[in-house]
Amino acid sequence: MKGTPQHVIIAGGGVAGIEAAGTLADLGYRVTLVEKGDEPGGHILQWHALFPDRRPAGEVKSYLRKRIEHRNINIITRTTVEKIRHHGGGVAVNLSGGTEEKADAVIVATGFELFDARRKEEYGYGIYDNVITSAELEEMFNRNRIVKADGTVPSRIGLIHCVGSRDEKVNNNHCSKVCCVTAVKQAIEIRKMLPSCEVFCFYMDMRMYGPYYEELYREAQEFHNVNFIRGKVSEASVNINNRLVIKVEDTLAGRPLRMELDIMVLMVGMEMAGSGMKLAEASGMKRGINRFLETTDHHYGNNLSSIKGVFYAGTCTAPMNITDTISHARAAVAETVRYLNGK
Amino acid sequence: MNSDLFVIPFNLGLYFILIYSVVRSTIWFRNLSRPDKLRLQRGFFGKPFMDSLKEIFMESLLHRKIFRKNPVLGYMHMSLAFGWFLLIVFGTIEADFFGEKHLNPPSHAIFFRWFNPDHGTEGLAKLYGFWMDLILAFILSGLLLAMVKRFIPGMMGMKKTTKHTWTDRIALISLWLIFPSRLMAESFTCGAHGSGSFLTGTLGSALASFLPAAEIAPFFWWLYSLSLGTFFFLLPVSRYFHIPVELLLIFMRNSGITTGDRHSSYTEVQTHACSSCGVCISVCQMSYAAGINDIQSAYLVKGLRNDRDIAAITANCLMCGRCEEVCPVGIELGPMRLIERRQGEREDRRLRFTERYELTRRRSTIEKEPTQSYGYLTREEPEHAEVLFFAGCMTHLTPSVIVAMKKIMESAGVRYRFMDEKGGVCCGRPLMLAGRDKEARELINHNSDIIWKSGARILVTSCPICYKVFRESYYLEAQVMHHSEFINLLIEEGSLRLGYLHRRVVYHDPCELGRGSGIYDEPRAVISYVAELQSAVQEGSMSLCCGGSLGNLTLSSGKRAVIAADAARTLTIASPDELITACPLCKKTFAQATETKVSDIAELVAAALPKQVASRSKKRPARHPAKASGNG
Amino acid sequence: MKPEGKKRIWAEYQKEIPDDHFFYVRSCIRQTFFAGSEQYFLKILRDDLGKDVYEDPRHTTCTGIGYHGDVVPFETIQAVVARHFALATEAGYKHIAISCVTSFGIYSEILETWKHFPETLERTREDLYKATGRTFEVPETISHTSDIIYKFRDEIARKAKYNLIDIATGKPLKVVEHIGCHYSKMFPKYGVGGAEFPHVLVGMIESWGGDIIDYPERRHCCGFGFRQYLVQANRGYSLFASRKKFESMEPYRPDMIIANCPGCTMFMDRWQYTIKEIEGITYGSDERGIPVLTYEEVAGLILGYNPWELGLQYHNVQSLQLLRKMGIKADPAERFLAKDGSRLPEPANLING
Amino acid sequence: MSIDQANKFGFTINRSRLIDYDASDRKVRDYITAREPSFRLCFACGGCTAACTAGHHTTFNLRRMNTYIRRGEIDPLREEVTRCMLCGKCLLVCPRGVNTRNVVAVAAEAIRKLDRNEL
Repeated sequence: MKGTPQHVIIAGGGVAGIEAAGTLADLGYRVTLVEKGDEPGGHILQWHALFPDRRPAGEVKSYLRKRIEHRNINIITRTTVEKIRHHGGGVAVNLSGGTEEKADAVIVATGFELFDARRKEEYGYGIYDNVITSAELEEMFNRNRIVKADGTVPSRIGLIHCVGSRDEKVNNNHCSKVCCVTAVKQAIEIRKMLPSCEVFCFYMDMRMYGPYYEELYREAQEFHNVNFIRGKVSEASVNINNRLVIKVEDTLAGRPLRMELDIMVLMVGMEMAGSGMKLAEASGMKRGINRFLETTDHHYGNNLSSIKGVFYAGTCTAPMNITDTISHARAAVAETVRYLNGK
Repeated sequence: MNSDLFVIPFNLGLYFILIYSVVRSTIWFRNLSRPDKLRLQRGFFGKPFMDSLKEIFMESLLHRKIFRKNPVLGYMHMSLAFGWFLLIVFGTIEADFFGEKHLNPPSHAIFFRWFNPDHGTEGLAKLYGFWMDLILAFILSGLLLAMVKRFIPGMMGMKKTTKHTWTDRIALISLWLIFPSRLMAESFTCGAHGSGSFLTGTLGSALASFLPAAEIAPFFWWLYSLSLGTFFFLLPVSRYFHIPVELLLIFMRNSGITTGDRHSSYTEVQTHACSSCGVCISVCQMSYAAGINDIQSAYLVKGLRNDRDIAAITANCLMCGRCEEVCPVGIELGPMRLIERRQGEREDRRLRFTERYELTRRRSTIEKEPTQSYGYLTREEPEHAEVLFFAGCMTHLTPSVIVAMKKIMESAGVRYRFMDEKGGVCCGRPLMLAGRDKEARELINHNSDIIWKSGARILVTSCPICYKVFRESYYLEAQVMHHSEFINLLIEEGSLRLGYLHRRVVYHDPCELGRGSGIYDEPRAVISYVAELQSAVQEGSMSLCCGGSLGNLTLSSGKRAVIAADAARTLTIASPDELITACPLCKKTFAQATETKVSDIAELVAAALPKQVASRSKKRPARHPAKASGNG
Repeated sequence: MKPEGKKRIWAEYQKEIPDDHFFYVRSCIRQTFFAGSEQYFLKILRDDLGKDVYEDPRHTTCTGIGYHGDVVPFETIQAVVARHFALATEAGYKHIAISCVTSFGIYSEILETWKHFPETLERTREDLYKATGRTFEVPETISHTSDIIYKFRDEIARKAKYNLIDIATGKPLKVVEHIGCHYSKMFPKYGVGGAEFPHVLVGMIESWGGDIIDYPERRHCCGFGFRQYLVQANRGYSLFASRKKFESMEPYRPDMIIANCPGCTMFMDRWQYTIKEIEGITYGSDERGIPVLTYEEVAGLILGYNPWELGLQYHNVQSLQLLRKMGIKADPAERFLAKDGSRLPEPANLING
Repeated sequence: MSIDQANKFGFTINRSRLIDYDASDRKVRDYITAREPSFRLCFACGGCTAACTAGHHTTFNLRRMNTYIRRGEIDPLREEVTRCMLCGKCLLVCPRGVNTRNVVAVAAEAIRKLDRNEL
């Protein structure tokens, strides 16, 4: 590269955005990373430990932090990219707050949002005291304290898979991929913290698709005595002791099952982020029927948008885990560089 | 003579053990079943008695079997047993011949030197004294070895020895003290009197040279008598009780008594005849391959003897039969274990009378005890067949074996019916191995019905597990053959034209076929006919178990894999092209444990068939292999 | 329980309930079994609230029982309902007030069908015209009669002579609310508060001073189910479903059940007797049964109408304790008096009679 | 309930098909898990049931039986467990290395003890 380095704007400072920024900066490009939150990091900031090996999330967090400590990277926080449009030979973006930024290319990494569990009304999230989400359980791990709303220690916890995923009733037919293994990871962590607490996973299919995920599942059964019941929980209510009562079909027994729980954890799935949706709307980026950004080809063009100079990285295109997100971000950089070199 | 009082412990012990033995034997005899009583009575006046004497001499005294297996161990046992025997026999002769009177109480023979301190300084007596010292030296050399074995088991080629109870320990100490104390007692007495031969005389004079021998001697005579007395008293409650009981066992066995399928006097005699030698532990694959060291037959027998809860021990055994093969006492360890596996047999027996009464009363209120029940099976009307082929449950998981058998039988023009082609009913052997004979009987009846109705002359099975139970527990007109036997028959008859495969193979004897049913030669004959058969490190009656055995109820898949890997390693040590077995279970187990190709004998033979099988078999008229079945 | 969570859901499921001018369509079984409920619904609306409710004697059954019993095809039931709409159109009414939850479900289903498949609406217009020569306008709103009482619950509360309060202790009565399945489970947006946490009866109970019981089997069907009940051999299912609910609510010691569906009221009341006969179990405190009331009856009680005029005595489970608790003076001896003062035969097998 | 009462209405109250986890008893499960820890490893693939010799003739279903054990549903288990022939074919199929044959054997033992009030 000669002269002034080319400039790439990255919309979204989560795992994908950070990895793309770091890689581009290493390659000598000037990067502007636009993050809507107070600091870059994304969802992982709330996480305590990561599957499949239950390593502390802090290890990956510090990797990501170091990744953007680079003089080529300019970070703008508390800002969103509102619109991307062509400008001369390059692109220009409108930022919230009314400013405009010009660049040679844009990588969209607006990521995902967790499904709003209140939309599954029958589970009573936001109504019953002890219905929480997987993200809230993770916060409990962070505080090293798993307790019911009244401060007492639970003796039975149920983890409900596929909340907001694979569910036409909430307009999500897609699988969020990571919830199954997250549930198994969290189940083990609960069992380790509270050995006398029974843990049940209610699943439709166990989608242990990644390396060492199936091993984790086996470990949960073999060494942690985590129980697995195949069936989607239909509804929850509370009984006179303020214990949750759930109904599910034990599909392996072919019979309905009722069980009391102290805490019900909803394994909330991934949805296209609202900010990303607005950006797509404003900029004319296509979205698939799953509402994630549609790439030009899901086999060999899965970082490419139909707009010249705009590339996609990470979970704005589909649910994925951290490993895949990082790979996807690096691939987005490769596509971007190829485009910039051809300019 | 006041100082003669020291004989009292010995006398008490001796009379105690004699009376005890008589009483115990009487009880055992009374508890025998009527047929067994008759067997024993007949045996007492016939050849079995002579056979038993011979066996007692060869095994209980000379320990021939152990000697063959392990000469040092054999010498140790022989020196102690045979040496002591000689000491008693020649001691008694010495006392009767050289003593004051010609019929003496046993104590006079045992303590001869005390009563005759000056004896044996010249002539025949001197020569005899030399002989007696030689016997004592013989025993002491064995004792030395025993001590070495006790503290350094590895030196004797022994891997493990069973753990001792405290009575065992005291008995052991008293046993160990007997001969050294006799040596010291005789030496001091000889030293004081200037008598004794090369051992007692030499040691005696040496000791007397600096010690007051006459004063010290009584102390050792007391010790000698006390250790004998203690040993006799502890004998019934220690592991050494096996010494007298073994004599009884030999006699019972030679009279034709067998273990059968329930607890009896005979199982009790066998229980007490076990010397806890630990040979069964050394050969156990569960021990040396899988590191499980608390379930071996020695522990089973010990648990039975001490009336412990042995449910876990009972279930956790491959039932391969290797221990029974090497048991120097000849205890029927397999059947003994099976008896213990029968539901509730043992747990009820352990209860006190009042508890048992209470239990029976409570249980009588339970309407239905859950037992296996196969009322759902429907009667079948099979077509007539000369030869009936029963693949067996496991063989259905190795379809290549079925295909091979079909090819072989078609090639030989055998008219057969495939009894369980669409899935059959289990033969019943696995249930028996789980201790559920009553339920097994239901399945046996079901299958027997089909076999009888088919009118088959030969029943061929591919599964050694089925084979064993067909032969032993089915009442059939048809001759039962394992497919290796059947293929051998077809080859001998000339109905099978086979080529020669230029492969070096090793053969693994399946437990149920080899040790279980005695079929060693036929498979080898078949294999040698089509390929080069290497010999295995451990084969025939000492062949290894693949680890997959249905005999074990509780062994984990991980441990099974370890045993399989170890066995496969041993079998393939000479790098054969192929590991051949004759059991679908062995095949599947080994297939996971070795890189070497694992095949069933039928597959090997099928590979040696000429290519155009189908067309030839059609042209040939059907043969009747049943004609040739007389030679089976 | 977080009340704000429920309020959020209730806010999401608000439907338009008109203020006045209702075309009333009645229920087959409510007018038969709980005649007082229907009568007092009209009376309260007209006399206490001053509303205009139009009844047309030519109005018929909606044939919902036949429809759910698989004997009336969907085309037919659309035509029957269209005829009701025609009557309303002819009378100049645009808001339908439906007394029956089954009918309400059918009206909802038909309106949704017409909305998504306009050709079915055209076909129905044609069918109706060919059969009767009538034409109709699709009504602007449909309301279940409980929706209407819900709308005016606070006005009723302001006029209340009694409250859902135990006058002896001053504590609210513990009330189980039961919503008919077809009220909102099929189309949550047609019900006040949706399907999971319906507000329609809860709102009334809260306004009138009672305490709601949210018990585990709250959502469960009463067991009516046409095919279950109509075939005698299937009634065991029906009975089983009711018992499941009773067992689930029993630990809360409820003072009464309020239902908004004629069938539910009927079955939750009658099955208590049947269960008593078959299993010897009587629910409720002191084994006096749990009174099952219609919301119209409860509104009538609140407004001070005579319980025997409301028809409370025609329930299998009698409400004497409940009335005492609320402080309503009603002479049990007058329960079965005819208008001329003569004694009517007393029903057998009353619970807590 | 007497026959008279059943006749009175022409119907009775249906029996519940519900597995009420809090009302059932998992002593049998605990007994089995303690003696055959590999039982935990079952992930209900049904390989055992597909291979089952007895299952060829009757409704015996080891996969479902495992579920009953886990849920504490003893009545159906009591029936199921009697149908197995203990042939051990399932052992060779199980992808998780569950000692399936022993699960049945121990389950039968546990039920016998349960019925005798000895569990």
